[in-house]
Amino acid sequence: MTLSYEELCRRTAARDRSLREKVMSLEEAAALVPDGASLGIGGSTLSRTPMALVWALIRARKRDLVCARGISSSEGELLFAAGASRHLITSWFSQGIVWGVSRIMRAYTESGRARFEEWSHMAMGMRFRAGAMGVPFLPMRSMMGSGLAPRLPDIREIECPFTGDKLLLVPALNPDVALIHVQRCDAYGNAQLDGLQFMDLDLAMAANRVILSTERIVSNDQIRRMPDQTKIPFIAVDAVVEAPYGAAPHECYGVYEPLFRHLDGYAALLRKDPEKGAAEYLERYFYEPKSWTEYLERIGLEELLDAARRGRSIYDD
Amino acid sequence: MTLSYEELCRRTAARDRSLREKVMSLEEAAALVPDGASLGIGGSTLSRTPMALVWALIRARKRDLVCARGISSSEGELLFAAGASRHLITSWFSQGIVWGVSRIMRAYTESGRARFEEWSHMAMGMRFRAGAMGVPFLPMRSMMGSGLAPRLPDIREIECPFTGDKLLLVPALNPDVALIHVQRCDAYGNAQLDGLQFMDLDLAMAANRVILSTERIVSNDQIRRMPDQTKIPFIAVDAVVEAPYGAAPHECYGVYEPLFRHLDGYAALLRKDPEKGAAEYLERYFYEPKSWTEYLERIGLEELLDAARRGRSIYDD
Amino acid sequence: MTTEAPPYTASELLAVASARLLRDGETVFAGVGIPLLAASLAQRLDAPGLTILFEGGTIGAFVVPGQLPPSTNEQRCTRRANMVLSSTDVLLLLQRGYVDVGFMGGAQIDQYGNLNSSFIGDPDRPTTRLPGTGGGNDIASLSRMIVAMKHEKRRFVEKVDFVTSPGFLDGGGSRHAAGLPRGGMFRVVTDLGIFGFDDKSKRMTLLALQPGVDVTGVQDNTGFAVQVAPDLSQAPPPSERELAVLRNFDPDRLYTA
Amino acid sequence: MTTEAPPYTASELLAVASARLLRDGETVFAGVGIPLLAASLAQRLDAPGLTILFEGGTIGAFVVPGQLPPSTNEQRCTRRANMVLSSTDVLLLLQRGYVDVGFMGGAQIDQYGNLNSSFIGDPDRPTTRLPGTGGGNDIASLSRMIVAMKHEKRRFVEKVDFVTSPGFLDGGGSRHAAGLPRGGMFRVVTDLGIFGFDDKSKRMTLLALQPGVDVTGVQDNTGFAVQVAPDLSQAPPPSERELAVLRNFDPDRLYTA
Repeated sequence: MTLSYEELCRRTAARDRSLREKVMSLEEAAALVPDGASLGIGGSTLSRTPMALVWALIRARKRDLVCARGISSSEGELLFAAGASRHLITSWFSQGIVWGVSRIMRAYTESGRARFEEWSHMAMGMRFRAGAMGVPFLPMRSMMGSGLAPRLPDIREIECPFTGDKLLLVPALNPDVALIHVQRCDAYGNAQLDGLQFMDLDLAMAANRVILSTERIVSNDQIRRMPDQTKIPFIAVDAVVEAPYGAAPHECYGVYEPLFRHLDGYAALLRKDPEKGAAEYLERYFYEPKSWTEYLERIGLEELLDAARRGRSIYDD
Repeated sequence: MTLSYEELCRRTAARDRSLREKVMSLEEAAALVPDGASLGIGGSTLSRTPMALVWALIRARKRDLVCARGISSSEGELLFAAGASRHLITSWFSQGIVWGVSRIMRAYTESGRARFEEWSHMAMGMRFRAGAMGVPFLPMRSMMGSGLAPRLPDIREIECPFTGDKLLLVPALNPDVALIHVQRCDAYGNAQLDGLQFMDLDLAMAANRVILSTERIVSNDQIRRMPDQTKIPFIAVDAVVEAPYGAAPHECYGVYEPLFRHLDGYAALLRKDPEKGAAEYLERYFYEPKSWTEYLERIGLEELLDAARRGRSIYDD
Repeated sequence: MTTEAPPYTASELLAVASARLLRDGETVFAGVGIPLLAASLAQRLDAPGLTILFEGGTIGAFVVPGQLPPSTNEQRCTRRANMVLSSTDVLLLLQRGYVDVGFMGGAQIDQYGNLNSSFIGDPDRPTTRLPGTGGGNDIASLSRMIVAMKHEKRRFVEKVDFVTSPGFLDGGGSRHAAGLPRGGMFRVVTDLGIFGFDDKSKRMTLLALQPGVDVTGVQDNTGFAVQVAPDLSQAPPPSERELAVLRNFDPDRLYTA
Repeated sequence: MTTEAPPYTASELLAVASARLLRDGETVFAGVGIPLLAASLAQRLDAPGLTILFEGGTIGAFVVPGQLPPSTNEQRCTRRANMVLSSTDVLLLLQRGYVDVGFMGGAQIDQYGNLNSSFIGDPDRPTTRLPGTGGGNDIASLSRMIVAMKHEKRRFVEKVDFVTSPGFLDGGGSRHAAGLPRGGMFRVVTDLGIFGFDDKSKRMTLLALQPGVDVTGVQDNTGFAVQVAPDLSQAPPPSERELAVLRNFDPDRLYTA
């Protein structure tokens, strides 16, 4: 994913960064992602995962996506199981600690069918930040001495020219496309995020193309009443998709918490037989539904309402 | 200002970072700053300048302060004129473009009585950011080829080990003390800033001690209702001073705009005879007043009210 | 080693024993599971001013009893916290020197406190691929560490299959020489004992025995020769008060099954 | 050179002539003074979709007529903007390649478009210490530049006393060789003419004359031999509409005295 500086800037200059409407459907957004593209996936673990966009990519039968995310959960399992990706770059990968070690992750990595490229969480952050800053690397002080660094491509240990300290230089990560789910943005892509931001702001500026999914689209006037709440600028955004519950069954800060019962059911299904279970889940929730709304209907309104009640409670006294 | 990593961490570990009240007077806060200390000054040009803290330092007759700020205005002129500082590290230094080239800056620098160490604005930002990140340097792509880099201490041009690009490495700036003015914070130092942030968040994390002045102190409960609005964490703050109009005659975003008439008067006074004019201004506004409130009385209530009306208007429809 | 079943689970013992190691006013970077639970417990007991950081991006957290998060990346970690910031920036606090104690669990540990959460067996052909480091490597590289884990022979090995999070590496000065001048293992808390590390050799050393456990019991469950401190002590069992507060935090036994 | 006084000031001519160079949909990083004014003017005329960035930390600004900021660091720059961010991060947009045009004034410029805003005379013993670069060096190093300045012989010199903001340095490929592969001078707009730069030599070249000015008038006020483009053209004077909108922006002549 390392581009020359000239090529990185050429790609950015070639994008239409003007103040223009860019609202489209999940299917149209998925069409912007070619097979083999490198993807940066926003959110972390069970939070603000751009699930509706991942759902659309899997339904579009994408192949060979190289995916990068700070911490990866069930979206990563499904990208492997659906055959959409065979290479995930992340710091931690399983559905979540409470459900144990991912059997899908194990099945694909232990058999060599897919690759789990492991960097420390801070290293993932430094790589996105370097990409956002337009520099080829950033220095950091962890991962040295461990078994991680020697297994990684494109990493350098140096002696600091100022202090003589040993430092690790990690390379910029500039994904072809970033997928980010937000609470609200306008039709131009000005996004205002609440609560946990994870690495999404750096990811958005690092990527060569940004696709936003949003719980709701608001007016540009509303955005401009609080410009200091805008966290991703329209100049960096190429597509906006309105997808309510767009992170379900994961959470969206202040809007809904994780849909725990659904996640427990998913885990139980995969525990029996990871590959058959994942195939069954994909069929039922990803391939059969005619629309995102039907996907949500299959999850069930009761779950959605309960998750929303818990989600909004973060603001209760 | 470059410390070894071990020394930087030793100083941080030695600070009491616990959740404790740290409210004090301007005079008590000034006493935390020793002669010869390196200072990071928050805000930029005429915005959120920690004027009340600068006022307290000058009244306490501090000497040999080495001051760093992204862009410097009249606070820098007064630090020179009062003999509190003979070394300013910044990217631009004059009262403001509309008042022309600073005659005080010229008088002190051209006579060699004080030093104006010039870095690009982005380089100042990279230096504070490196300091905040706990790394000895950050790479950047400007200042090369110009006359600036050769005149600067501690700067390295390298060939990127990843790409072969020419890059400039700028050293971390970890000031002994940061002075930052905010709209509101709690008694522990959790600060919530509105509008323009400039380099204050990196400066706060880079410094070895942080002194906040604030328009008003709010409860910790209020801060914790919107934790994603907290921009400076209490663990980084060593002192909190409540100082209404604490940036006057400069602006505080959303609270008051610059006090233009006062600034015009100040400029006119210095235009006649920079040194005599500055001495006269310091006597009248810095040394004679018994309190910060008397300083504000001398500026005049009409100016204060007008500036507040204009300041709050940023939120009007 | 006694056989009578104690009135608490092994996880509860880990949580209580490690909570006692946290001091009021300290800043602790806590992982999910026992560490999150133990830090929250300490906050409600003798360390009300304990500053808890979470990897998802939280400073000064106060987890609500009965509302434990599934990881340290969900909104439950932030309710009524002092500050929410990016994951990258909260991890950078470790590097900047703001964190007193790093606190996490582990799958496999060796005599020098190196932790493995990546591969069981040959990393190129692992018998088990584990979930990986997360922020573990960053925390272990940049802070003084407390590790809480169940004590089993297969988990306490002479040399880990893979160093995911560095302890003292090969012991002696090897950690410092690797570019890690700060931090290192401080305590390992298990259901059998509490361990420190020898100042010189950096080998794991048994400091205290958990209730009803003797040195033989520890050695039998450890894959390397257990060093015993001359002043070996006996850890007091969890008190009623400690267990009551703990169970109030995790009524569904999410972390303390 | 004509002597009759035109119905506009030199500053107004600069603002109007440079505003015409900005295209709808472009992203422009504008300095305070004429650049801020000209960019705002273009936004109200033929480039409503012009994205204006300010150094203080503003993306997609819309300055309110009659409420010009004293610098690009005050709240007036942000009213109803699309985004407010840190100064460091807005400057990094230049480095990341997001900015089409950099737009600033200058105190002294040379035949290769190098700008000096630091020292008049010997930098170690300057006759005049100027305010310095601000973000000027960053903007000039990382974007395609438009410079608007008054045309005086002492300001248009063969070689600047000091290179604060790089143009093409010594011409030819010297800018690229110095580590600046991108950007460079595009246009210099003065009250006498509009200049471009020769593709090969990178020398300043007169492309168009301002109303009532001839080549001799330009040469008489320039400290180096003026290269004239073969297709030298005549810049149209400011229109009534342009001046009306401009004066509405700056009724107090803050920037256009």
